[in-house]
Parts: sequence; structure tokens; C-alpha cells
Amino acid sequence: MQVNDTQFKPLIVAFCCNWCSYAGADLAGTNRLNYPADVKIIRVPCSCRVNPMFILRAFQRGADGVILCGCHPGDCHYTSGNYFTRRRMTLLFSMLDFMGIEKERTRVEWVSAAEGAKFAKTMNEFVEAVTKLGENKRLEDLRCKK
Amino acid sequence: MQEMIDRAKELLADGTVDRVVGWRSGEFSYDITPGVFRSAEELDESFIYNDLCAPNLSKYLIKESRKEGKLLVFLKPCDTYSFNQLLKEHRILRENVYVIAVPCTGKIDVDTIKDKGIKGITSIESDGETVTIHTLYGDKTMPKAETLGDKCRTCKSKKHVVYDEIIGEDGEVNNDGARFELVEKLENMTPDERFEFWRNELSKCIRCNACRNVCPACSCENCVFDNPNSGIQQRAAVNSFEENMFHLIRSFHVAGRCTDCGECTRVCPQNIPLHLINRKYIKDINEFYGDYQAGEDAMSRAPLNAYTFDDCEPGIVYSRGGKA
Amino acid sequence: MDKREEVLLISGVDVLKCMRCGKCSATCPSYDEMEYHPHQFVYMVETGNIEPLLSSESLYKCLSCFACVERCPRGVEPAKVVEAVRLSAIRQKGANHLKAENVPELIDDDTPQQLLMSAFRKYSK
Amino acid sequence: MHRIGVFVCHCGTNIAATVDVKAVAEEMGRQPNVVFAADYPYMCSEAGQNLVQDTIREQRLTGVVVCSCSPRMHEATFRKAAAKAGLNPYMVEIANIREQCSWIHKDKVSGTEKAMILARAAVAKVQLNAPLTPGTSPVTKRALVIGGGIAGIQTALDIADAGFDVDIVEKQPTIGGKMTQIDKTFPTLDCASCILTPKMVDCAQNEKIHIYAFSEVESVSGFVGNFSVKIRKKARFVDASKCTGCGECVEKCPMKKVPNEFNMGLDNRKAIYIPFAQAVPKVATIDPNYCLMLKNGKCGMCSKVCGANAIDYKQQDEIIEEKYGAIVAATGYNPINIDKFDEFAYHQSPDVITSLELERLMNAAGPSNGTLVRPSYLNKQDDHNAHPKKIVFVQCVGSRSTCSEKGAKEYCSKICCMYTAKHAMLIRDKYPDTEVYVFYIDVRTPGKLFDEFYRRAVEQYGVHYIKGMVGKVAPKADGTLDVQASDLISNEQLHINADLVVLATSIEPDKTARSLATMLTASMDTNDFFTEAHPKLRPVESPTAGVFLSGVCQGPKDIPETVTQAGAAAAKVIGLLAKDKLVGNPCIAHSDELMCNGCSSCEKVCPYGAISYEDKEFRQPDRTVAIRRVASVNPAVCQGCGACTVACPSGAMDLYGFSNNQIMAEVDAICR
Repeated sequence: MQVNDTQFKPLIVAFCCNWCSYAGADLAGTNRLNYPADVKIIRVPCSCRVNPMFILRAFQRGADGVILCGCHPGDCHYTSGNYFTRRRMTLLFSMLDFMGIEKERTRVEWVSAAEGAKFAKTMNEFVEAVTKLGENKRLEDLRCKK
Repeated sequence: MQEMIDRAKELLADGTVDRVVGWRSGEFSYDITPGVFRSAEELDESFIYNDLCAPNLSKYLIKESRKEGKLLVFLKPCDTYSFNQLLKEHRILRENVYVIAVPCTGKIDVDTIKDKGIKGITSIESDGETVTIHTLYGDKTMPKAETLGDKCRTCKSKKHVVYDEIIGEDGEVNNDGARFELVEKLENMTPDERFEFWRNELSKCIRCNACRNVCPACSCENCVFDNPNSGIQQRAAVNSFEENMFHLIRSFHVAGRCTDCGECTRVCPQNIPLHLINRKYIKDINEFYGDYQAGEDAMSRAPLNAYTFDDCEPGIVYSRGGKA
Repeated sequence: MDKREEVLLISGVDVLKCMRCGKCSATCPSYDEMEYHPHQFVYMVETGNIEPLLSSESLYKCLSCFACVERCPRGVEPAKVVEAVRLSAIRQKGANHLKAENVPELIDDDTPQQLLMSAFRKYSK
Repeated sequence: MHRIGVFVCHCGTNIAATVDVKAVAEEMGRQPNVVFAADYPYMCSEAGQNLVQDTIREQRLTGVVVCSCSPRMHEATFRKAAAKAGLNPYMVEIANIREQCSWIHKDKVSGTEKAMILARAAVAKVQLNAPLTPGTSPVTKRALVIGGGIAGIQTALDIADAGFDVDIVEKQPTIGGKMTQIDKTFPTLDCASCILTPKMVDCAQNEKIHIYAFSEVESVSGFVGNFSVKIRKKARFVDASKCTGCGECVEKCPMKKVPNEFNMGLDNRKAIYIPFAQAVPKVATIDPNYCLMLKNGKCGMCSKVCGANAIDYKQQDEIIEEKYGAIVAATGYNPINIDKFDEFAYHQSPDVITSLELERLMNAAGPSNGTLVRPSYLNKQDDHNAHPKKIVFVQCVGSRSTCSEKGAKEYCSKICCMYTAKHAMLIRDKYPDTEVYVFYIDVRTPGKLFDEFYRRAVEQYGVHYIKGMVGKVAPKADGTLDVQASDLISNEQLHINADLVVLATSIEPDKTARSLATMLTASMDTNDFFTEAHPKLRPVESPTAGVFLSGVCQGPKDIPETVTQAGAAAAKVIGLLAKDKLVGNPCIAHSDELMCNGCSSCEKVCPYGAISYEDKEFRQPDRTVAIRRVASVNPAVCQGCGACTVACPSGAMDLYGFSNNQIMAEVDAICR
């Protein structure tokens, strides 16, 4: 495949919990399910370990989309972690939307260790959505130097 | 005001308290600042309480209540919510504080007056109905209602949620939702318009930290921005991350804990409407997880430290109404 | 709006909560008078089979005693469904169950005025 | 300064086919602080591991990055290898360039580029790694079982069998629990007492088991391996060490009108009593609410007749403190209160009873000596009307209902379908002239020989199963009951003239479970059932380390399931007590006391109760000393989820192995 230099390649940071989603991502690999190389995964013990600061930092450093994957509600390895994640991310994403950041750049998805196909499908969809939006300029530029 | 001074003198005299936290004039007569009073003389000399006494005194109790002796503090309705919230977070030693609730009919916002093109203000007087502004160019009068900032104009509560004694009548909680009007206005804009609005506002920020220093919810011993292990320590010279994200991170840290006292906006030298960010969180929390007023009591769990099995999914942000 | 949606909207009832235990019909004092029984009302609304209900006398046999609402273990409120179908029927033009000209023959000296009024409320627009 | 070694694995062609491993190694060699970078066909092979170990020694590496398969596969392998070469195992990071790179990307250019980025992130992270040592804590080799029903008994027996000491705390005067009240058990119809009482005796005779009957847990402190529990031994007013259980006192006690809870209040007992003949311990107990001596100081009959001189009217509650390594909750259940289900006329007629009351009525040791009579005829059993001719069973009374205001439960109580079939079958077997109707919503009989059992009730014993619910039970003037119900199959409303109505009431966790959960910092669901550490994979453990679950306190279940779970809980306890030391996971949270506000946010989100607070003195910059409330994490309890690190506003709480700085460094490395 010829890499087209002019084509926009988004940078996607994915935070995956160790117990479900990271294992789901491994399964996607074991099953050779394709998704774009633009997705870079960071392993965390639980989705509740993801501090909003990490997400903001990624955006500010040039990430075009950030996706957070954790165990399905009710299946958290630590019983309640993803319930806190759910509240935190709902509020954070709502706030980013309120600031005018495109809401399609942020996403939370519950992926179990058995859902390799779902992981690949989710990543494909997310990359496609972010590619459509183009480069992330807004959060970097929220406090512009005018 | 005299009633407050008299009562404070009594409590000082009978040894119930050994100092009083209240208000005194700052550099300008309309520039009110918190003060600690240790004697009847000090009270007579400089204690004031009027329609300009906006500062929320509760945050000062974090340090003051840990000193030896007991202190008296006067709290407006707004301030009592902050007081409760700080009690919940074990930041104030309740046994060292004697709280007298004082009524509030809204505080004059000097910036609002200045926005009306009034310059050279030397002093401001209020009789509760009409405000007289003395300026270098003569006096101006206007109804008090016109001098209130957004926070007081849409006052959330005139009820004191905690006190040891009260001066005057207690008021009512106001649930008309008027305080969310400006938030709703923003929500109804397009993302582009919202982004322009916030970029314009936040670009004014000079990172003076006034909002952080006055905020009763920002009561950390050491701020996360000063924590070398937080990954976001202030390194403005090195990168612009912390500069850019300061208000986003600060507001997230106080989400669910902010009582909507409005001090951030009041003290901002650049007049950024910071309270709108906090109110957006409050509005979202109310909509997603049921009505919650931080500081209403000193026991309940903060919404971000709680959950239910059937909370809404983060995807609600995409499916919710509003312009695309 | 189709009939099913209309009935659901008027009643505000979530018929999917029904677990088909039949307690509503077990408790219904008008059971023997009715062609369609409370649990059938709920089920037929759920499946959208509303025409037979609209034309059935059963609509007017429900006493609105709310025993079914009180005893339903799932909080389905069957009486509200019956009421909604009834409203849906009498909202159709000319579908009043009680017409003014029929009233005199129903009246005897012992009939309380209030009963007539509530019957009108219940059976006509 | 760090000295990092990077090892890039080919994994045969698994990685090397889509990732230019040599290019990755070269690129990594150019990274700051990387002193060694190489590629190798199979890093996980012995030769590959040797390469890592030799390089650590030769290059004096302080950190290792292996670019290979998923850390879920070989992280442990490389950590062990590093440890063998003298490097702290937690100074190893894995870049997952197989499952999350080479296997999913076909294009070698982008695959190589991505592999470099992932490796760079690992290099950035490992520089911020800290050498970690797992903490250890000793284990007290003694277990506590709270609740002495069949669940607690089985757990205690199994633990004792493995050679560990076990204490059972039971709040009733005897162990045995609900099973002692049950007549026969489904689906085999063997007698409950016959299989239970030998186990009770085993408990009493086992040297490893100590029974604290008529006792309750007062407080719990400590953590896994090191619990300290206070137990309140309630005053029996009888010296248990002297009482022989002869029953002379019970015989002579003049206070005869005490409702007998063992027989569900269907008959009376004395003020001094032994709940039933096979009680363990077989010791009399005085009920202070009824004892004339304790109430008015007049009587003393029991004291006079007691040959062992065991009566002690001045006995006080006693608090015992004991140390345990593990705690098992086996607090069981109770039928719900059905006062608010007035449609069933439970309070209007004595002949409307619950299933547990029916168990007593059918039991040979029950108030009617095993003859089935209508409770209204309990005192005139010879009357020709005493025997019920028509019996109606109502299923799901208070189960599967959203009417929580009536005390109903949304869950299925699970055991009612089977015990109702059992009752119906037993009645039809013993009294073939009796008509039996069962009103059901669904008949739920999953389980070995369960559906066969239910079908037998229908096909062989002629029990009338009717799909529909009972709407109303109305007592009639002639003493019978009018049961109004719907038959959904025939679409009819039925009226049955019944002599006896039996309600299959929902079961709920014992009321004491809630306060116990608070003491144990174990979590509960909205129905007050204890929550498991994992609903599928750790079903007998509570999220709180060292606390295990046995029986219905975790969810409705029948006797075989309870015994299964009791054994499983015992196995977990044995596994814990068999260890001399507990080795913790070092990737846990820790609090920076200088940054901590003591605001309790972290404590609120911790699922394990691992965080506590203490007031500590701090020297201020102005040389004064201030006392502040600060959080501390118990390393033996923390599991390292990190929920607290985000709840903490000042960033005082951080996680070893996944620190704020480490994750930020990864983000920066990926995004740069």
C-alpha cells in the first residue's frame, strides 16, 4: 500500500484497562483484525485510573482523538472502577463540548476481554470519525495567543 | 451592622470566642477585604457589613480554625454552603468556630457598575434599594438591582444551611433555575460560537491564580499545579499545557464540590465569567444524576465520588440536543 | 400517531414492564362483565392489537377502582391503560359512549346528580 | 542517570514480517539514556532471556524495555529474568508490538513507525519506574465464620478439616439456622434434621471449632490476615459450662405463654427454653422479656430445680476479643415481612400461612406433631374440619415485584418454586383426599432433577398448577377462605373455597448483614446481599480482601448450592491461612502526606476500604507544628485500581507502577 503523504492521518490515543479492554485489544491482534496504525494504546490498571489530565494532555500535545476503554459496567475487575469512570468522563466530555471542542473526538467504549471484534470495529469507526473532523486545533488553541 | 458588632463584642467579652472574622475596607472604600478582629476597639474602628461585603469568609476558616482558641465568623447564605462543604471535607474544625448567620440581599458588583461606563469611582453607598455612586465626575444613582453581578442577580439561596445563631430572618432556597440561563444560552450556540466565546474569554487569563486562591473548593494544602508528581506541575516556560488547561482542570477538580459561590468570577481581574464553567458542571450533575447542591449538608456523597448501576453513558453527550 | 402510541402517550404506562402474572385480572371485580380482561388490555396494547379493544364494551365495564393498579407487582397500572383506550375511543368523532339524548331514560329519582356528571366525564368528550 | 536496554523481538516472523525490527532497535539506540538496543529472533526463549540477563550485568542496566508480545503474555517472564540478573523486576516495561501492532497492520512502513512510537513510550515510562518491593504481612491462622446455619457449619467444618482453628458466631442460642426448621428437603425428600443435626454435632465435637452461640460481632478492625474482632456473648442467664441440657428447668418454668419463634409463633414455649431437642450447644437460655424472676424478682423456679447449679440471674454480656486471618460472612436470610400485602388476608385469618410456617406444621416435632391441620384448629385437632381439604399455594409473594414500598423484592427468591412443589407433593402423598392448587407466574426449576420433581408433582400426584395470580383472599363466615384468582390459560377468573392458603414469601438477607457489612467494609447491593469480588470469577470472595461469602447472604440459593458455596469459601480461606506470609502486589496506591488535604474523596471511591485517616503533626515553614488529617493506604488491602488517584484533587494520591508522571510521559512520547 502506498502511503499518501497528503492524506490526513489522525493521532489517536486509546487508554485501555488491563483486565478487559487491553485483553480485548490483544484478542483483536490474535484474530488479525485490522484497524489503523493511528491508534496507540496506553495500558492502565483500570479505566478509573485515567485522569482527565491525561486526556487533556494528549489533546494539547497534538492527539486528534482520545478513546477510553474499560470493562462493561458490572464487570469491573475492581467492582466499581468503571462506574466512577462513567461519571467522570460524562462530565468531562460534556464540558469539552461546552467549550466548543468537537464531541466526536472523545469517546468511552466498554470492551470485554472476549470482544476483540468489537475492539477493532470501535477503533475503525473512531478513526474514521476523527479523520472526518481533521486535525485537532481547538483544544491546543483554547487559550490562543492573539 | 451595629447588631453584629454588639453581638461580637458580647461573645468576645464572655470568652466564647477570642477573635472575629468579618469584613473591613480595603484600599478603596468599596473594595472590601476580610479581616480578623481581636478586640471591641478593633471592631468599632473598622468592622463593616454592607451591600459591598461580598467576600466569602468560609475559606479563611481552614487556617483560622486550626489556630488556638475559638473564633466567631459571620456567614452570608452563600458562605454557609461553602462552610458545610469544607466541613464535609474535614477542612474546618467545627468545634473551634462559632457561626452567626447574617442575611444578604445581594452584593453590589463594582465591575457591573464600571461596565455601565461609570468611571472614577471614589465611593459607593447603598440604602438597600438605591445605590449612590460617588465619582470624580459627580454622583450617580441607580436601583440596587442594576448593580448586581450575574451570581447575585440569579441568587440560588437566601437560606443559611448551617449556623449557631442567626441575625434577622432566614430566607428561602431559590430553585427557579435562573442561574443556568447564561449556561443555557451558551449551550444553544453552535460549537463554533461556543469555542469563539471561550477562546476569547480564556485568552484574557493572565494566570494570576486569584480564582484558585479565593475558591473555597480549591482548598488543597498544595495545589496539583504545584505538585511535582502530578505530571502537570507549572512549567509555563517549558510548555503551554498547564497554561491552556488550567481552567479545565481546576473546574473538574471542583466539580461536584463547587457550591456556586461565585467568588472566582468576582475576583477575576480580567472579568472572565469563570462561574459559568462551574455552573455547567452543576447543571450537568443535576440533569444526569439528580439535583445536588454541594454544601447543602455536611454528610452526603459528592456526585463524582458516587455512582448508580444505571447512570447514563458518556455517549449521552453526543445524543443530547443542542446544535451540531 | 398510530393507536398504540396514542394509548401509550395518554396512559403514560410502560406496558413492557408487564410480566404476565395475571394479578390484575385476578383482582378485578368486573372480570365477568368484561370481554377483554385487564391483563389482555395490557398485552393487546403491547402488541398493538387495539382495534378490538376500541370496539369492545369492556371499555365501559372497568369501574376504575384501581385494584389492579394497587396490586400489580410490577407497577404497570392496567387501569390507566383501559382509561387511555377509553379516551382514545371517545375522542373519535361521534364515539361518545353516552349521548345527551339518552340521559333522561337513565335518570330515576334516586340517581345522584354527581353520578351523572362523572358518567358524562368518563363516557363522553 | 538511567541506563536503559531495549530488546526488540522478531517473534520469528510474527513481528518481523510487518515491523522492521532492526530499524526499531536502531531508532531506540538513539533515544536518550538508552545504552543498549538490539533485536533478537525469540526474546522469550532461554537464549533471549540470557541475552537480557547478560546485558543487565555487562551494561549495568537500570531499566529494561522489551518490545515483544503482550505484557499479559510475557511480562512475568522478563521480570523474573531481570530479577535473576539483580535488577528490580519492576524496572522492566513491555512494548506490545505484536498483538497491538504487527498482527493488525499489514503495511510495514506504518507498522514500523507505530512500533517505534510504542517502544519510545515504554522507554519514556521505564525511566520513571521505581524499584518496587511487594510488602508482606503475617497471617493469623484462625478463621471466623459469622452465622451458624448450614452455610456457616459447612464452611467451618471444611476449614477445621484442613487443620485450622475456626470460630462460629451465631446470634441464636443454637447453631443450625433455618434448615433446622425445615421438614423435608427437595428433590430427594429426605428429612432436613437427619442430614443437618449430625453436622451440628460434628461442629460441637471438633477440637478445631469453637462455637460462640447466642453471640454477635461487635466490631471488626484490621485487614486480611490480621483482623481483630470483638464478639459480644449475650447473657443467657445460664452458665453454659455447667448446664447439662437436661431440660428440668424448662419442664418446671411456670411462664408458659411465650410465642415460640422456632415454630414460627404457632405455639408457645417457656421463658427458659432450649429451642429444640437437638440444639447445639444444648444449653438452656432465659428469655429476659418473659422471665418472672428477671422481670419482678419473683419465682426462681429454674434455679431451684437445676441440679447443676447453672442458673445465674446476674449474668452479664461478655465481650471477647480475638484475632483472625480470614472472616466468612454466612448470615443467611429471613422471609420478608408481608404485613403490607393485605390482599392475602394474612393477618385476618390464621389459616393463611407462610411456607416456613407450613414446614413447622408438617414437621413431626412441630406444633401439631406432624399432622397437617388448619392452624385455626390447632387446639382441636380431632374436629373433622381440622384437616384442610382444599389448599391453595400462592407463588412469588413479594418476589419479582417492583413494589418496594410494600417490602417486596425485585429479584426471584429462587427456592420457592421447588419447595412449593415439595409441599404440594408431600400433602398429596400423605392426604390423597386433599385438593392442592398452585398459582404461579412461571415455574422455575433449573437444577439437577428439579424439573422432573415438579413434573412428578403434577403428573403423579395430581397437583393443580394454574398459571395466574391470586388477586384476593377473603375469609368467609364459615371459616373457609375465598380465593379469587385468574387462570390465564383458560382466561377465567376463579373462586376457590380453600381451607388453607400458603404463601411462598420472598426471602431477604438477614437484617444484621447491613451493619456487619459496614464493620467489614464489605460492599452490598441495593437488596443488601453482599457483593462478590467478581460476579463470575470470584463468587465467594468479597471485594474486601480476607472477607469471604457463604450462603444466602450473597444471593438466594437452595441447600445444595449453599453447601457448594460454603465449601468453596472454605477452600479460599484454607488457601489464605495456609500461607505464612501474604505477599502483596506492589503496584498500589500511596499518599503523599505533604500534599494530602484529608478531604476523604479517596476513601469514598475505594472499593476495598484500604484508605484510612490519621491526624499527623507537620512542621510548617514557619517552624510551628500543625496537625493535619492525612490519608494512608493499607498496602495489604489495596488492589491498585487507581480510583483514588483521580478522586484526589491535589494529586497527593498516586499509584506505583502507573504513576501520574509515568502515564503523562507515555502520552507525551506518543503525541510528540
